[in-house]
Order: sequence, then C-alpha cells, then structure tokens
Amino acid sequence: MDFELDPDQQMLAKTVGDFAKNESPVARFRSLRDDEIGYAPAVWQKMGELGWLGIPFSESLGGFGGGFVDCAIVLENLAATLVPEPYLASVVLGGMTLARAGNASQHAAYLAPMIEGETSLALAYAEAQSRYDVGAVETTAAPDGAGYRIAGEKVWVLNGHHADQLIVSAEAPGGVSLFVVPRDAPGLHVKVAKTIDGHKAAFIRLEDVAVGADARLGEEGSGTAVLDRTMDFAAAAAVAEGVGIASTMLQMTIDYLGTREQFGVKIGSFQALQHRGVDMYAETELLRSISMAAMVRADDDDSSVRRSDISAAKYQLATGGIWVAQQALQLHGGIGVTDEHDIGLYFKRMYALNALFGDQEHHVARFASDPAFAEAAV
Amino acid sequence: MDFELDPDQQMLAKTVGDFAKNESPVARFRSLRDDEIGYAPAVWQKMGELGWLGIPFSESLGGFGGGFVDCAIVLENLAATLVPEPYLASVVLGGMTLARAGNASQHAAYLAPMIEGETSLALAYAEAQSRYDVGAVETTAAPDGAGYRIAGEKVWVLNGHHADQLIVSAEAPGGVSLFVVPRDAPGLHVKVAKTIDGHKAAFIRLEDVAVGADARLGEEGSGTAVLDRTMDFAAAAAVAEGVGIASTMLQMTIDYLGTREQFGVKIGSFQALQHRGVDMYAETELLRSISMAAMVRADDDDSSVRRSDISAAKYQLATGGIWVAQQALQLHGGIGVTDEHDIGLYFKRMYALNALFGDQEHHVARFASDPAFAEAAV
Amino acid sequence: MDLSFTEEEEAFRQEVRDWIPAAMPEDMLETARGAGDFTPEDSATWHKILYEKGWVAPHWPEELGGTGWDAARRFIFAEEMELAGAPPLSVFGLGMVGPLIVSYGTDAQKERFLPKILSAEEFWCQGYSEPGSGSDLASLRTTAEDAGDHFIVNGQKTWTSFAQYADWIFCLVRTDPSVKKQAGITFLLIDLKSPGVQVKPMMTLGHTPAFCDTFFDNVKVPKENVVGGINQGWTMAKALLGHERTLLAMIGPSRNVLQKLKRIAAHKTANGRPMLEDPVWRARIARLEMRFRAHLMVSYRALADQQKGKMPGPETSILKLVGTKLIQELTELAMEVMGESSLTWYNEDVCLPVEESIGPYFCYERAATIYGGSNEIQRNVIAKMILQLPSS
Amino acid sequence: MDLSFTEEEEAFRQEVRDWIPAAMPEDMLETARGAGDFTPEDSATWHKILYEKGWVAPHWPEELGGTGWDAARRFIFAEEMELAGAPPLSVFGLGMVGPLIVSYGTDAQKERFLPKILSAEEFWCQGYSEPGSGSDLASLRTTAEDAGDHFIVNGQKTWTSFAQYADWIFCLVRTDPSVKKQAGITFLLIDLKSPGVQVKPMMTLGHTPAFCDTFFDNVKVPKENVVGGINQGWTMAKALLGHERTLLAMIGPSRNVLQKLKRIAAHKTANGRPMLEDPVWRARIARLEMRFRAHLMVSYRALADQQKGKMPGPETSILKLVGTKLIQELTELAMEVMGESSLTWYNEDVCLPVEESIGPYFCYERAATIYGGSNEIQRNVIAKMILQLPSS
Repeated sequence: MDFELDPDQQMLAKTVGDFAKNESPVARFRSLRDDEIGYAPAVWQKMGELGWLGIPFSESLGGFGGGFVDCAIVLENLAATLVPEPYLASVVLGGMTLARAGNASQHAAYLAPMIEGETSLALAYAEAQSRYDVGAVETTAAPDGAGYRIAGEKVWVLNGHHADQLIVSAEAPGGVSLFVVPRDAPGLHVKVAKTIDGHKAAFIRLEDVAVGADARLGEEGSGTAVLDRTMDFAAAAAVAEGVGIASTMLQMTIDYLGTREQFGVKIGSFQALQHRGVDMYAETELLRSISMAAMVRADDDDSSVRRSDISAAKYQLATGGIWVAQQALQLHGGIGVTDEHDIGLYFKRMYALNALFGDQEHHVARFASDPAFAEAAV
Repeated sequence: MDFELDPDQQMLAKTVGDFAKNESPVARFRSLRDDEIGYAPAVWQKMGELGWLGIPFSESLGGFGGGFVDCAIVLENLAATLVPEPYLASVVLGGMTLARAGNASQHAAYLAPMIEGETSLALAYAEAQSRYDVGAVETTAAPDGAGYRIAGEKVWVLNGHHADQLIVSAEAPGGVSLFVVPRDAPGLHVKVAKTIDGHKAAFIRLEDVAVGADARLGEEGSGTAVLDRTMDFAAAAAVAEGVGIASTMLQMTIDYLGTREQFGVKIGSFQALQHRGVDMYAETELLRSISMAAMVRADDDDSSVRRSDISAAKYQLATGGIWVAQQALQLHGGIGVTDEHDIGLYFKRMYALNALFGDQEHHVARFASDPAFAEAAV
Repeated sequence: MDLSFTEEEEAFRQEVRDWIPAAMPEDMLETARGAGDFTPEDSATWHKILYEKGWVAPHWPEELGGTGWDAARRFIFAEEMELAGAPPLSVFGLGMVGPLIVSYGTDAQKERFLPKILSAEEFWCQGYSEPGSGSDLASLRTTAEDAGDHFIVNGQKTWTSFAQYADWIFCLVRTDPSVKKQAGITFLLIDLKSPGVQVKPMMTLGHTPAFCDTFFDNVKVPKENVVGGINQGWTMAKALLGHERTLLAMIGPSRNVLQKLKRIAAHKTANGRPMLEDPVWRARIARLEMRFRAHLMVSYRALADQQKGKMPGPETSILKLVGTKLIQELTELAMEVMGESSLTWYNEDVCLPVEESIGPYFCYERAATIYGGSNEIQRNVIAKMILQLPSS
Repeated sequence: MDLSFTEEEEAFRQEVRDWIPAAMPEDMLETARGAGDFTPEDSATWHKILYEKGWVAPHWPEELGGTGWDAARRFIFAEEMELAGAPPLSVFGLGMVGPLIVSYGTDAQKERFLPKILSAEEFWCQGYSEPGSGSDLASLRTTAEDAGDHFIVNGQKTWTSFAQYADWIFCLVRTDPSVKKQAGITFLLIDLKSPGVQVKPMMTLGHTPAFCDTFFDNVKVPKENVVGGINQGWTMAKALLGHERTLLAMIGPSRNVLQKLKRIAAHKTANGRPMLEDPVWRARIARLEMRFRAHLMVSYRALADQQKGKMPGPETSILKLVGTKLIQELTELAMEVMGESSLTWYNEDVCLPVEESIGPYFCYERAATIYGGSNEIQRNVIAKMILQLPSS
C-alpha cells in the first residue's frame, strides 16, 4: 500500500499549485465572476498547452494517458485558489464521456481540440425532474431521415453557456442515448444562470434540434450506462475539489485564529475554538483519506470496487466537508459573512460541490444498495 | 397560557421530592438492585396511603381524580433519586389500562387494591417480534367454554415478576383483546431478567392458561385501541421521568465541574467544558419544555392533539436527553464509568427510558404520518 | 398548567387574521404567498399601514403609541404576522432604540424621536461593532471628544445593518479612554445626514446589501443626543442585549422555512415520488419540526412569565443559541432538498419557481449565529451567569 | 498511489486465515462466531497458542521474539485476527511495557521480563491514574522513597485495568517532589505479589470487573526495576502514549460491531420487515459504515508510512479521537436497533440470543473516550502540537 504521489505526480501537483497561486489567485476568480464567460479562454488554452486537459485520455486520443488520480491532483490544486476554468465540466463531464462513448472520428472532431484548449465541452444530462438519476430522461430524440430531432429541456449545464459542443442525453427509440450537439445549433436556446459559487450554468431548451446519425455517441440505448460511469468520475472529481476547498478553509481558519485578537489575546487561545479547530482538522483528514481511496478506485471497471469508496467519499464531503465549511465561516465571525472576505467564496463552492453529482442521501442509499452491504462482512 | 403548577401540584411536587430525598436516596435503590423483588412492598403500600397510586383515577374508582400532569409530577420527582417502586409499570401501564378498559367489578377487584398499595399490576403487551407495535400480537386467546385459554409468550413485562395481576394482550376470535391474569395462574411461567438500569422485567410464557369471561377487559377486539392510548401515557411518563433524570445529571455535572480540580484549577473553568455544560443545559430545558406540552395534552381524547407533542417529547428524550446523559458521563471522567458512582445509574436509566414505548424512529415516523404534518402549516 | 389561549384571545387572533389580507396591498400579498423577498420599501409601506391602524408598536407603553395589549395578545399578533408572511419591520427603531428611549430617554428625546419612529418618518440603524471590536465589543475605538455643548465623533462602525436606508444611527462611542474599558463608553444618537458621516454598503455572502461600513470624520453631535448619561453606554448596551435575545429566538423565520421546506418537498421528486413521501427525507424534515416544537415551548414559557408580569426565567437564555442553530439547520436542509436547484440565486427566474428559492436566505442566516453576541459568547455568558461555573 | 496488497501479502493473508480456525479450540471458535465474550482465561489460552506458533509479538524485534514481519504483514495479521473474532490479547505486556523495555530497558531487564511476557507466564497491568490525577497525570502523588538499593512505594493507583489477573504492574511514581511536577517522576516495575500491595477490583458501569484500585503500603521495590532512569518517567510515559494512540483507533472493534449490527438488523423486524431493509435504519447503519471507511483509510495511511519506515504523519493524531467516537456511535446504534432487548445484560439468556447482546459492551466502550488521554485532552494536545494554535 502506498498513499504517496509518484515523482511525476508530485511535479504535477507543484506545477498546478504554483500556477494557481501565482497566475490565478482568488482575486482573479473574483474579477471574473461578473464576466460574461466567467473565465478566460486564453488561460484555458494555456492549460491545454501544459497538457492538463489531456490527462485522463489515452495517448492515441492526443492525451496524456494518466489515471484519475492525476485529474484529482489538478482539481484539488486548482480549487485551492478557486481557479474558474471549467476543468470539471469540460474534461471530466464532457471529455471523459466523449472518450468512453465516442468513436475515432468523434474523438478527432471534438475531443482533440478540447485537449488542446481550443474548445470546451459540456454535458447536458440533468433535467428538472431527474434529481441525480441520469436515466430519468424526458428529452426525446426522434429519428428523422438518417438523423434525429432532439426536443426537451436540460438544466444546470455546467459550462453550457460557453462550451463549443454539448453532449445531450435523450430518449431515442432504442433507449437513452447521447448526442453531440453544437451550442450554436439552430433551435438550441441557452439561458445563463449565475450559480451561488460565482460560476455559471446553462438552462437549455432544444426545439427539434436536427443532428446527423454521426452525432450519436455509441449505440442507441447505451447512454445511461455511460452516464452512470461519468457520474462516478464526476462525484470523485467533486471530492478532489472538496479536499482542496476544505484544506484551504482549514488553513485560513487556523491562520485567522492565530492572528485575530479579542479580549486582549489571540482568539486561537480560547479552548472552545481550539477544540473546534481540531475537529475541523479531523474531518478534513478523513475527507482527504477516503478521497485517496475514491481516486484510486475511480478507474476500476468493476463497479462494486469503485462505487462504495466514491460514495463514502462524497458522503464525507456532504457531512464532514460541509461541516468544515460551516465552522470556518463561523470562526471568521462578522467578516466571514461579507462578500469582501474570501472565506465565503470557498464556503459557497463547497455547497455547490455538495449539490452536484448526488447528495448525501443519494450516496447513502447507493452504498447501502450494494449487495456487499447486506452481507455481514464489512 | 400558564406553565406553572397550581398550589396543590406544588405541594405534591414538594411532598414527593422530600420523600425521595429523605426516605429513598440513591443508596436505597442501590441496596435493592440485587433484591429478589427490587423494591419494598411496604414502601409501595405507603405510596398508596399517601394517595399517589390513585392520582390518575377518578374518585368513583377510589382515586384522586387528578390529571396526567399530576402523575408526571410524581414520576419526575421519584426519578430524581431513582426510587425503585413500580409507579410507571403499575399505575400508568397496568392501572390506566385497567381503568379505561375494565368494568366496575374489575375495577373493584383489581384497581382498588392497587390504589391502596396492597397489590401491584403489570402490563404484558410486548412480544419478541412486536417492536413498539402493540397490535402485533401472536399470543392467542382461544374460546373455551365460557372463558378462554391463553397461549403465547410475552417479553419485558415491567414488574411482571412481582405484580399480583398481569394484563395480557392476546388475539381472540374478535381481535386483539385484553385479559386480567393472576400471576400465580396455573400454566403461567415467569422468568426474571435484570435490566441494565437495575430494575427487573419478566419473560412470561402462557401455556393454555384458563381464564373466565369475566377476565376480559371490554369487548373482544378492543385491545389495540386501548393499548395505543396506554402507550401514549407510557411515553409521556417516560419523558416525565427523563426530565427528572436529565435535570439531576445536569446538576451533578455542574457540581462536579465546580469541584473537581486538575492542572491546579477547577475543571469547570475550562471553556470547552463550560460550553458543553451550556449545551447540556439547553437540551435539558428543551426536554422540560416540550415535556410540559406532552403532559398537558396526554389527557386529550383527540389523538391529533395528543400525539404530536408526546412524540416530539419522546424524540427530544431520545436525542437531547440521551446526549445529556452521555455528556454527563464523559465529564465525570474515569469515576463516571465505575459502578461506584451514581452518575452511571442515571445514565443507564435514561437508556432504558429511551428503549421503552417507542424509540426515536418510531416517534419520528408517527409524527410525520399525522395528516397535519403533510399540510404546509406548522 | 394550561397551554391554551382564552376565548377572548382566540377572538383577537381572528380579528388580526382577518385584518391582514384586507389591509395589505395586493402585490405584497403575492410576495407574502410566494418568495417573501420583500424590499425595504415594502417594509416601510407595511410599517405605515400598521401605524395608521395603531398596531405598529405593541410592546410600547400605550401613552407613547403602544397598543395596550398584554403579553398573550402581543404574542398572538406576532404569530399571525409571521403566519401571514407579512414583511418584517425594521427592528432598530421600533424594537431597539425606541424602547431604550422609552426607558432611559429624557422627555425631550421622547418627544423628538418616538413619534417619527412610529410614523416611519425616520428609520434607524445600529452602530456597535468595529473592525477590531466584534465579540469584544467593549474594546471599541470610535471616540466622542467633549467639545463643550457637543461631541466630535471619529471612527468606523461596521456591520451597521441597513444603514443605507436609515436616517439615524445609535452608537456606542468612547468618551473616556482613561478608565476601565466598559466604563468609558457612551450611548449616542447620531443624525446620518451630519457632515462627516459616510455610509458604504457592503455585499454579504448572499449577495444582498444588508449591511454597511459607516465612517465618522469629525462629526459634530449635540450632547442632548446622549441616552442614559455620559459613560453609561455599557449599561444601555446590556439593557438592549437582553431585549434582543427573545427577538433572536427566530420563531417566525423558522416556522416560515419549515412551511417552505414542506411545500417544496411535497412536489419535488426523488426516486420517482414526492420527497415528502420518501421515508428518509420525511424523517429529516420531521426531526427538525419536532425540535422546533420543543424550542417553541421554551418561548411559550417566556411568554407565560411575561403574561404574569414576572421576569423571564433562566431558560430564556438559551433561546438565541437554540433558535439560530435551528434556523440554520432548516435552511441547510432546504438547500439539500432543493438538490441541484440550490445552486441558484433568487433573482434567476430561469432556474426555478421563485417561491422555491432558498440560497440567498440560507446565506443570510449564516450570520445568525454571529450577530447579537456570537453563540460562542452566549455560551460563555450562560456558563457564568446561569450555570455559575468557575472563572478561569 | 496504490491501495492494494501485493500477491505475497495476499498469500500471507490466506495462510493466517487458514491457520486460525485450525489452531483455535472448538469452544473458543464458537464464542468467536457468537457473542465474542471471551474470558481472561480464553485470552491467556490463545496467547499461548500464538506463542507456540511464534506469532505472539509481531511488532517486537525478531531477535527478542518478534516475527520479522513488515508493517503490511503485521497489519494483515491484525486484520485477520479481528475478522476471525479471535480473543484479544492483554495489551499491557505485549503492547506496552514490553516494547518500552525493548527500547529503554537494561539487558538484565530484557532477560528477566521479555520471555515471560511472550510465554504468558507473567501478565502485566498499568498503574498511571490516581483518584486525584486523571487528565492531569503529572500531578500524581504515589511516592517512591529512596532507601538505598530499593524504593519504598506508598500511594494508590486507580483504573488499573485487569490488575486482578496480573502478576506485575508498571507504575509512574514520584521520586522527587522538589522539582517541577513532570521532572520528578520515575517509571517503575512492581511485583504485585510484593508485601504491602493490595488489589481491589471495582465494578464498571457495564457490571464487569474490568479494573481495580491498587494500593501500595510501604512496598519495597528494587532499584533495578526502574526503566529509563530515575526521574525520566515522564519521557517514558510520552513514548508509551504515542504508541497507544494507534491501538486506540479501534479498527477491529468497530468492524466487529458493524458486522454484529448488520447481523442483528438482518433478522430483527420493524414494521413487518427486517430492519436492514427499512430505508431509515439501513441508511443509519450505512452512514456509520461509510465513516468507518474514511477512518480506516487514515489508519491505512499510517500503515503505509510505517511500511516505508517513515514516522506516521500528523493525521494519525486524530485516530483516537475519531475511532473512540465511532465505536461509541456504533454501539449506540446497536442499542437502538435492539429496541427493548437492549434492556438486558448478556448473561440473561432468558432475554435474547446471547450473540445479540450489546448492553455490557456498549457500557464498556463509554470509557473509550476517557482512557488513554480523554478526548478533551487529545484535542488540547492536537491544537497545540499539530495545529500550533496559540497558548492561553
């Protein structure tokens, strides 16, 4: 057993961490919150040049051939300064779905330029009624000549306001299927919503959008299985980010406790606050530890190996991670609830991560429905 | 609105409280734990003479004509020193069931002597599989001539080892019915179990125990409704006791924090322990406050008025009350987990109260199943 | 013990319940039924309507504009306002400085200030906290220098909620730096239109401009604006804090969030059925409602004491602690029930029906465990004052 | 990162897994499958079986009777023992005083004491706490007066777990009352058969005689029984405490209670179906199992560090805190799942199948957050040592 990063991974962590600290401090995220895009395509392209966008994709697809652990390293380190570029939305949600479900010409057309940082992707899988069930799709793909006409509404499409292509799930005659749809396709209407964490998401209405047969990823009916797998990666990615968020909030809080004075002493000398700090530390280390298991096992094709640790990790984010965020805010006192202080930005990002890709009850129920759970052996 | 006791009630509280402190301090409970009966019939009789055993029964039955609040006063004050006499088992479980379901001759035969303290009662309602569902009865009452033959097993019969009469639920042709059975009836076998809180309960096997038709309380099939109502009284009674237990544990803990020294100071000066003490105080006051609502409403014949507050109170016992007990033990440190110190006796009694008459999930589900819950109005 | 209201009290309840929808403008009724996101202007409008009815200050003495109701009627009135989802009135004038002036003000102060608080001609805000003085309020540094018949005030107040809508501010200022820190503080009323005052709204976590920084640069304040005497400010502050505590029990807001939570859960689905019918979600909501009931009973105990003219019992000290935690747990659960839709702000009607929005309110209530004496400070105080635990 | 065990390690696991049932007496196998309520005699028997196999002290140096296994094998061995439900061995000799003698003992001490610990000829107990010295261990008052070649020991130790079954006790005693309290303490080995020693078993909350008061009345102890040097006792105690912390992660006990919890919930019914199939109960068990997994991963990180010969990271400081809380939450949930049957003691076979009993163990584990440095003391230490928060 080995929980350490190998030398290449250590280098990656350092490179991404340095980039975040030096080139994208929190002030950059702040300044881009009200921007129409919310991030900088030039920085996205630079990430492509640095090879970060190709990490989880095989070399034959123009990628780096890394494991999910490498993705997690990028996500955790970008999270430390809230770097706004859509790594999770485009690489994990869009890219990894495309890589698994698409064919060579689809890879060449859509994945390769994303890996270069020239384009970005989005995954339009959620619907108003679906609540974490990727198979609950009411959008339809009706056969139309050699192609399809897609009609329906998708919600909370991360990076959907700017992605070049959207991967859309729709019910075709053969079952839930995935289609690549250009964002500028006629009949595709986008409304942009600001999210509480300072990001953006799209609400997308598809009015009989025509696509060719070559827009379909894989066979008809293969969509739910692919999306299920993507959701595991996505939940693991949220946890990786959550580790970055929680660690940063913990450190900011410890620093604040060691600096802020009231009643003539540093408030970090008050025992009740010290004990709170220790419990925050414990929850953060529990999150980090189970996250390691989730990252390593995310690549496992055996869902019984993969899922239980990912669910356990997302559950720890929903409980311990959220608790750390709450306490960090509380211990910052009055300034913590102003928009001026950074701690609140991390707080809201943690809540967003919690709401995405399955909440605690979703993951508890999933964990408990694994046949291994009912067996006495743990 | 008025939460104060009236002068008579204040007097009752003082009388019972003084009795507990002076005539039955915790040492008395301790000395009786290994006694075959576990309490003193002479003290029981004295309680009868003082009129306490007749409190909730109408004057025509030889009672005092009081409300459930008066019962609660007795229970709370007896709990403060863990007085071992079976008030809850005999007056609330046995007596109140008999009073509601029995006829005049049954009242005269069984209730009147109990009110005098000459006999005691027990309610045999639980079965191994029933878990808080008083209607889940597998014990049978088969018609036999003018009477019945009762067969089956009853578990955790409080005071069942010493009661003169047991009220037994059994499935008769017309449905679940209640029968008065003398403890020495042929075919009735009693095994005694010690409970963790230093009390005793009986496991009772009925091997075709013959009873006359006059042993049946009310009509055939009326048993479940009567028992449901008794369980509301019983849950409220457990809460009343719980208030006594929690208040006493809180006070013992505050006293200990103000006395015990470590590191050259009173441990009650440590901020983390002070804050714990405050949270214990808050949970105790929440328990006391909702308990008042439960006691007042226990007498209401409208179950929609009665049940929600009783369930809310039992839920607060299961959460806040149990938490107070846990913290009281923890703050007593090493001596708290010895049998020598009294705090552990209260701790275990709180757990017993928690396990009886519906656990937290039972009461949460019941509260949530009230039609009023689903309406938006709170 | 008797937990019911009298027949007369129930009749009064009905009177209030009938009056509200008749008196409230149609657009505000709609907001009340919906998101409840009233503007400060809505609150001012409602304030004036209540003023005209004579119901704006139930807890003031009748001769100074109060209603003459007893504690039960005041409680019923507040409860009905909350149940109707009426706009909250600004608390700083009616609930804080007004009662203080009633108790400690000069006759001239009563005449000058009280009528305009009642009529909503003047709104107030509170100037207590400073950047370096939060929990340790007594360390405040804003100075009021004696200049004969007036003071010259210099310094910065922060957390001055709704100062941008206010006409006056009541401040704690340091008038004597030479004595023990609590002893040199004065309670001072300052006209925000005075030269040298600058109000800078700050954005909150929830992206609402709820509070401000307020700066004082050589601001001239007449000495007749002192309440309670020079260097008596700490006594005034303590009098106000005790008053704030019951306000902070959050009974009304908790009831509203519970209702909203159930409304959302009744139609939002998980695993193909309304969440309110899912045993796990149902139980989570029920647990909070049961806790709310226990908390409500503590409030009722305080009410019953008031009704009898008694001082509220020690148990009222926990109201802020329990109530603010509960409102946070309720909004946290609402965020969870909303699922992905919790990602939104209320002004994004693209995302979801506006009456389901919870995010900004959730963010707003994060401050509840901080303001009015943080819950950590509350515990310090209860440990010493109520439990009488030893000092370190 | 690699979270799997190697092929060789898995083969070793299989070897251990096959050996246990072959080596264990039939009656103990039955207890292992059932209630797990082994007697001290069972533990001694199992100790001797392991000793004969050479597996009794995996973490001791090979030349002193250890197995020569690396950290992974030691971990696998411990895990398999737990999974098989094997009797726990007394930790005071093998896990505490033994390793301390290995590190700090004289050659004579090693020869005298270590072989008999291994062979189970001598059992040990711990004499640290005193009635007035719990969390503030350094305030201890038991004295060892210098009397030439020996000490005269007087005082009282409490919480001396299993002293009634032990032959020797290791104690912290005060040898110099004139210096700073930590500086005057010595680590001393005392033969419990010495004249003047009296052991009085105490009953616990759970009605098991788990610990004792031990009294010393002018007990003569030779000076060669000092470990680590006179007045060096505090250093010895700290060395042992660090070691205890990983023991107190409670991985094995937690796993066992989780298994037991599921076994009970799988056949016990609520509302007409097995509780394990009820969504609410199922979720409550799953939540604790998920937390157990996170906690287990912290342990694995410590293991991987050891495997590499590195000092365990700071995160191991939380193992006791999290692990003891978790075992309590597991036993609390087990009590709830048992319902009315939680009212019993395990020796009451009238009540329920003995393998379902949880009450006494539940009571026993209430001490877990107190012994070995209470969790409050753990937080004090982590705040200062790991988080480096300021002192008051």
